[in-house]
Amino acid sequence: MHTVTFSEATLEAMREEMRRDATVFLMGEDIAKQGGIFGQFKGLPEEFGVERVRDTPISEAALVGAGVGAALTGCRPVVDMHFADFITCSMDELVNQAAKLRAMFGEQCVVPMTLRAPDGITKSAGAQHSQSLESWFVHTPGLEVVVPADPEDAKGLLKAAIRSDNPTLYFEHKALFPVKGPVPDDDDFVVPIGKAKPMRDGTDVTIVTYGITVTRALEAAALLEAEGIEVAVLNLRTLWPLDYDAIADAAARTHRIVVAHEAVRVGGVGAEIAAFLGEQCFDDLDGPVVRLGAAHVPVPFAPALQEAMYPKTPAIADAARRLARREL
Amino acid sequence: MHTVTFSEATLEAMREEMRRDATVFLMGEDIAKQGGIFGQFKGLPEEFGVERVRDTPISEAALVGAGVGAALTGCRPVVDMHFADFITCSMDELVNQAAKLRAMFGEQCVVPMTLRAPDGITKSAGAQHSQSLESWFVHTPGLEVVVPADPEDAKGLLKAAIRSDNPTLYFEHKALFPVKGPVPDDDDFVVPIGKAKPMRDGTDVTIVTYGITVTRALEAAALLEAEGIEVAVLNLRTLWPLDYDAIADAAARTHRIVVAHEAVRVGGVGAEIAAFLGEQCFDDLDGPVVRLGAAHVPVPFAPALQEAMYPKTPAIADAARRLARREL
Amino acid sequence: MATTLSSSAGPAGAERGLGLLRTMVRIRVLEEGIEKHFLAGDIPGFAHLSIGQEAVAAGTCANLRRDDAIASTHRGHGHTLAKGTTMRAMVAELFARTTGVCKGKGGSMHIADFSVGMLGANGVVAGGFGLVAGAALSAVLRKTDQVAVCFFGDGATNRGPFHENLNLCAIWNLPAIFVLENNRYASTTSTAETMKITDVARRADGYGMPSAIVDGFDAFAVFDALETAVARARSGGGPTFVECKTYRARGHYIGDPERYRRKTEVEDVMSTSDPIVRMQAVLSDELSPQQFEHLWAEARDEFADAVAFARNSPSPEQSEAFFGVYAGDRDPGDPVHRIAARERDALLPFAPSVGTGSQGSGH
Amino acid sequence: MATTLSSSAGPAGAERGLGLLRTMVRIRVLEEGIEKHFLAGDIPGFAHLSIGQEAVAAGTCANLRRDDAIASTHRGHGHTLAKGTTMRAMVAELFARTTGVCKGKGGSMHIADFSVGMLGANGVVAGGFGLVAGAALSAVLRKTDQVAVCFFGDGATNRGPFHENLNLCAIWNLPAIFVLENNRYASTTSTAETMKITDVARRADGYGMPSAIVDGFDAFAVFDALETAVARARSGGGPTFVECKTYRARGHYIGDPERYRRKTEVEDVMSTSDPIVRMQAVLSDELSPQQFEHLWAEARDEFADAVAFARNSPSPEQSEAFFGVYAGDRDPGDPVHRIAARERDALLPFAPSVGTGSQGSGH
Ligand SMILES: Cc1ncc(C[n+]2csc(CCOP(=O)(O)OP(=O)(O)O)c2C)c(N)n1
Ligand SMILES: Cc1ncc(C[n+]2csc(CCOP(=O)(O)OP(=O)(O)O)c2C)c(N)n1
Ligand SMILES: [Mg+2]
Ligand SMILES: [Mg+2]
Repeated sequence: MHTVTFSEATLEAMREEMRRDATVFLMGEDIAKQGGIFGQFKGLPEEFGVERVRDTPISEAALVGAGVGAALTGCRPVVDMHFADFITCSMDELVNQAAKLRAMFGEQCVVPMTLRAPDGITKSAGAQHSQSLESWFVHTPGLEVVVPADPEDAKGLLKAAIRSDNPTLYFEHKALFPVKGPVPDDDDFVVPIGKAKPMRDGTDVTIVTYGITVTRALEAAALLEAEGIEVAVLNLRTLWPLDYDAIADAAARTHRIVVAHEAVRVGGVGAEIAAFLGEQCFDDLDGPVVRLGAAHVPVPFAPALQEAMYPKTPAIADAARRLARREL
Repeated sequence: MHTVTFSEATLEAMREEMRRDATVFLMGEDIAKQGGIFGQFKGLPEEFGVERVRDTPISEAALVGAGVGAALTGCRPVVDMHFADFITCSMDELVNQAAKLRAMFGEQCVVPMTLRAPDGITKSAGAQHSQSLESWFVHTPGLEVVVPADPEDAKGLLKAAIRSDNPTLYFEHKALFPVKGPVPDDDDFVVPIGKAKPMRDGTDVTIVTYGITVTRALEAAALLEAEGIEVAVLNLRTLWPLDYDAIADAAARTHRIVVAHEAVRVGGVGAEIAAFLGEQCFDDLDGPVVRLGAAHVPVPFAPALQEAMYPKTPAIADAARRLARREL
Repeated sequence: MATTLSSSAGPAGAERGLGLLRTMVRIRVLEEGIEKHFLAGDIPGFAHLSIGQEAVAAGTCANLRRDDAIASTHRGHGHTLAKGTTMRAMVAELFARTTGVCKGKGGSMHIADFSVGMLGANGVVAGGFGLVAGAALSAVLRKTDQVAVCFFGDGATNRGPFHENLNLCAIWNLPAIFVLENNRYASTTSTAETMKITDVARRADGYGMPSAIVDGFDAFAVFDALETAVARARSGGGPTFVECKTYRARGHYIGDPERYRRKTEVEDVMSTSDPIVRMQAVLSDELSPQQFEHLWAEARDEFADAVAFARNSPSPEQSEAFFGVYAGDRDPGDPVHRIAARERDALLPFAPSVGTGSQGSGH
Repeated sequence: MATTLSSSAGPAGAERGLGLLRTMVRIRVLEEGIEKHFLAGDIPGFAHLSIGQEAVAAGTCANLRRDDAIASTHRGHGHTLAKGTTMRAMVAELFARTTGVCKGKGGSMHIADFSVGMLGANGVVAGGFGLVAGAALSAVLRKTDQVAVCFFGDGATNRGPFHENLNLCAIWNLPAIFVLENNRYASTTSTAETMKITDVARRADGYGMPSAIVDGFDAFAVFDALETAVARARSGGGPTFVECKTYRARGHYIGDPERYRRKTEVEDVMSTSDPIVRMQAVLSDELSPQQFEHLWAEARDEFADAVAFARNSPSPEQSEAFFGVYAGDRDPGDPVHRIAARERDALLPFAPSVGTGSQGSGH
């Protein structure tokens, strides 16, 4: 194990995979010259050259489209979306091409493309630079969706995404980049796509979550431990294919579930999880599945407003506490 | 009341609203010269002229973008997306502009734009012409989403969408266009956005659904009636704002709920409904909320495959039957 | 872009002409057959014919190697056949059979054949630009001398991806070739309504990309323009834009009422410009009427054989609907397989049995 | 596009010059102030300065009526001020106060002022093209003689919406004007890397749209080009493309390390081209140094007043976060209000109290 920031963990993943496989390349806007907005590309052009680490024009549709074309013809492109919000500018390429080609073409091809998409709410970036859009893509057959919660996930999931033969969306929360944590030393360490990770055990409630909200859930669990409430935290890591077995297992063990994320609550991934629990684990549940997510509003600019409209540690702790105390 | 096809009902709505309000106009690809793929624009250019019924280049991003611009400056544009699948080509304009501008700009403006989007599975149109994408937009704050189930809905919801000061997505199932049904004669008949419509009562189970699946649910209910099972059917009509009260009411009355739609089941609108029920109506539920939706695959071309991967009357009837018989 | 010596000259030219003619005749026979079988209900979905435009497919693909890539459009039968896909694999696909090149999952609008570098027809207008830019980029990164060709219509040139990808190919000097089939219409809408310019090739100037405008009814002219463009791309000289002036002699889709143009317009164009008639005229000194007839007969036999093959092929098992999406989904150990199997188990019991006949109709 | 008589000539020209200079000075003072307050932590979010580019905003907006529309970019302070928004309303917005023109919900990247036809800065590069096409279409449909102007950068011209909307405006002959601020960079990336052409105006040819290329440091030159373009648009003559050659004298955002260019490059350009210095030189026969100084002092006072106004204004109530999205959401009878109120009730009890200071930093 060694300790690195989330940003460095992604860099390690890129470096190792680019060394390992000459068909891996990276393209995006403003990634080469200053190392990326979050330092997440530092040193890559120096090591791999500007042929394999490409600054591009502002042409998101072309980047993803060309990513698909390169993936169809023997390369493993990693396309940086700059901000996840701009996936909207290449939605057709992602949804109608990347996701569908293998199925439509009768399995003649694979589309081993990775899309890196810095997302989430931070620093009053405003409505057009703060979204968490993963739910759309869980609903889109043909795509894989992964969301790292810490440096270990960041490295292991990025490597897994690059090695995957499926088009994979990798959502990395902007506020996580400077966060430090341990990462295994093994060059072949990958986090398997499709498997959730229990972050802590507990008998009273499980908080099912992913991405930056894992940290908030762990904080909430620590708060409640002081109150004598034992809270388990499940880090989903992958949103598609979703680890339904691990979720069902949590229901079987704690019978009470909170699902939390920073994305909009309505229609969020939490809805899929809660719906699954209500359908497949009905008899295991001793109380309602409580969903927490951002309010159904574009993220406001003013810091006071921004901080009011999505769930952080206190809201998560409150839900878990009330569920544990049978107040819900 | 008079009887018209779904397609004619939309035509009546367009005609009445265009006569009533000179700022209403329509644009889209190939709408004027042949009356639209489903005859849904027939006669409009003749009555309102090609200034207000505009054939456009194949430029979806510009159409929606210009729709937003026109809506911001005093018009009520109706933009036809040709096939709902091509919303992906104007996703940024819809999600990052139309949906957000009012909120970001501190309520200085309204965006009274209607997007018409023929959607759904029919006639082996294949993966890129068969999607039902409404779930994405329920998850997108700032948009309204309506889905007519029959000619009455078609007319009343389209008029409501055009009159609404919010950007509204109007999903019209391609297979519904030729379907006939009664429509009120009143020129000012509108279906209120945000209110569901009970289509039939029943005491054993409620099928909560919308769009073309309402017909399938009604067929299922008729089948089960013969078996002595009383099935209520709730037609949501609007998906955002969702009529949570009507859904809660159904749970309070029948305690057993099936949610069905043609969109992909995973992460579909059914997940939101089931999650809501599990959270807010936990004590009212006597059994799991059963969700039906399309399989998590791009819609295949071969008729035999296409017909296998989404729920029609038999699957819906089976779920309701088993729920009513306490087999679930 | 001028070619000094036309490829139509001399005996080599005659042989080339024969090859081009054979391809055009095969496309014509295939598409007339598709039309017939579509109307008879054998072919589900949508189908768009390229009758009148065969010279573009033939003249272009005659310059390509099997390992070069093409991306096509909703109107892709000609490109696919010209690139080397067999009629059997195509017709079986259109008939939605397991022996189809996409196992019946694609159909006319999504036909693809990776064994010959055909990256797919595309149901999204302008969907091919990105695929070609990427295939060309991939060729550079993998250090091969492959080239990638994008076929597209005039209508597609009004979409954003046209702009973004042509610029990308230009600045990166990629081995991509953009072959515009300007057939005067996008569905019901004429180019005069959708652009102020008459030569779309002018748009290439805005990317600093060289361009050529050719008579798209003349397979030799297309061949020559592509020969230059392919040579440039293969030798590292970057992309080229080739505008082929052509005409769609059939409706936009099979069943199109064609109210946007007069019948006589079609007759006028085809009476003087039919690319097959023109090529036969050019070759009439070298080939006898019997030889021409032989070409047609061969093509008709090939088509009849393909139809028989398709008819004798099975429709896919309905359980196939749930697999073949993710790379791992046939592997019982893969998480995505388990999810797919559960979906199959939930829906398959209710699947209506569907005959092999068509549910199709025009769109 | 040539203007026969420069608008800089004669006494009328001097008065015009003074007006343009005043606007440019106000923009400069505003942006230098924003820079200071951003670094001091008073302004959250991102902020992008247009220092060096003031002549474009000034020369363009001097031709516009209050009821004409503009759409701006992430670099929109100059456009907004030049179109008529008060410094108070702008600074209060940047400080995230209720008295801001967007009630503190927009900030620098999403500032808008519908009372003066300013349809918004935009956090999406190329987000303005559609808005302007639509505003221009709306003017035609509502039978007014309003025009709509789109400001955008060189980087934005590589995005699809540029292509689609310019073509749309051209074919429909809409009263739209496209004002390109070619400042040589898109963030870290120079135009030489993202396009093969040096004059982006060539792209306008591909839409059959007339264009002009002007010295974007010369407010008179911009004014003249826009005068012609606005007259054309207002009289039904259709759209015009105006490329202003200019330069961004600051980093892409406040805090940009600017490793992609040398400090001396900026100094070189600004030492000869600063649009304010140049205008002062042009006007030096007509105006005394004291008169120039007076302009600056006035602008500084205006800015100081705006900062005081902003500081004395309240931050929004946190419950405001849940409303103002849908037209009906403040109406207790509206379905969407009830949903919003429930969300407020669920989340507001846990909202951390946040000071009025900045959480901001460069991006
Ligand atoms: C993005 C998108 N918009 C609209 C359509 C519907 N559509 C299919 S083909 C077509 C016309 C295409 O015209 P052109 O590019 O000239 O090709 P042609 O049909 O003439 O071969 C249209 C509008 C589509 N398939 N994709
Ligand atoms: C669609 C989109 N892609 C990327 C970005 C990130 N971004 C913000 S400004 C910018 C550069 C814009 O360059 P240009 O259009 O030349 O305007 P300038 O900054 O020079 O004024 C980029 C890449 C964005 N905001 N939107
Ligand atoms: Mg065409
Ligand atoms: Mg720039």
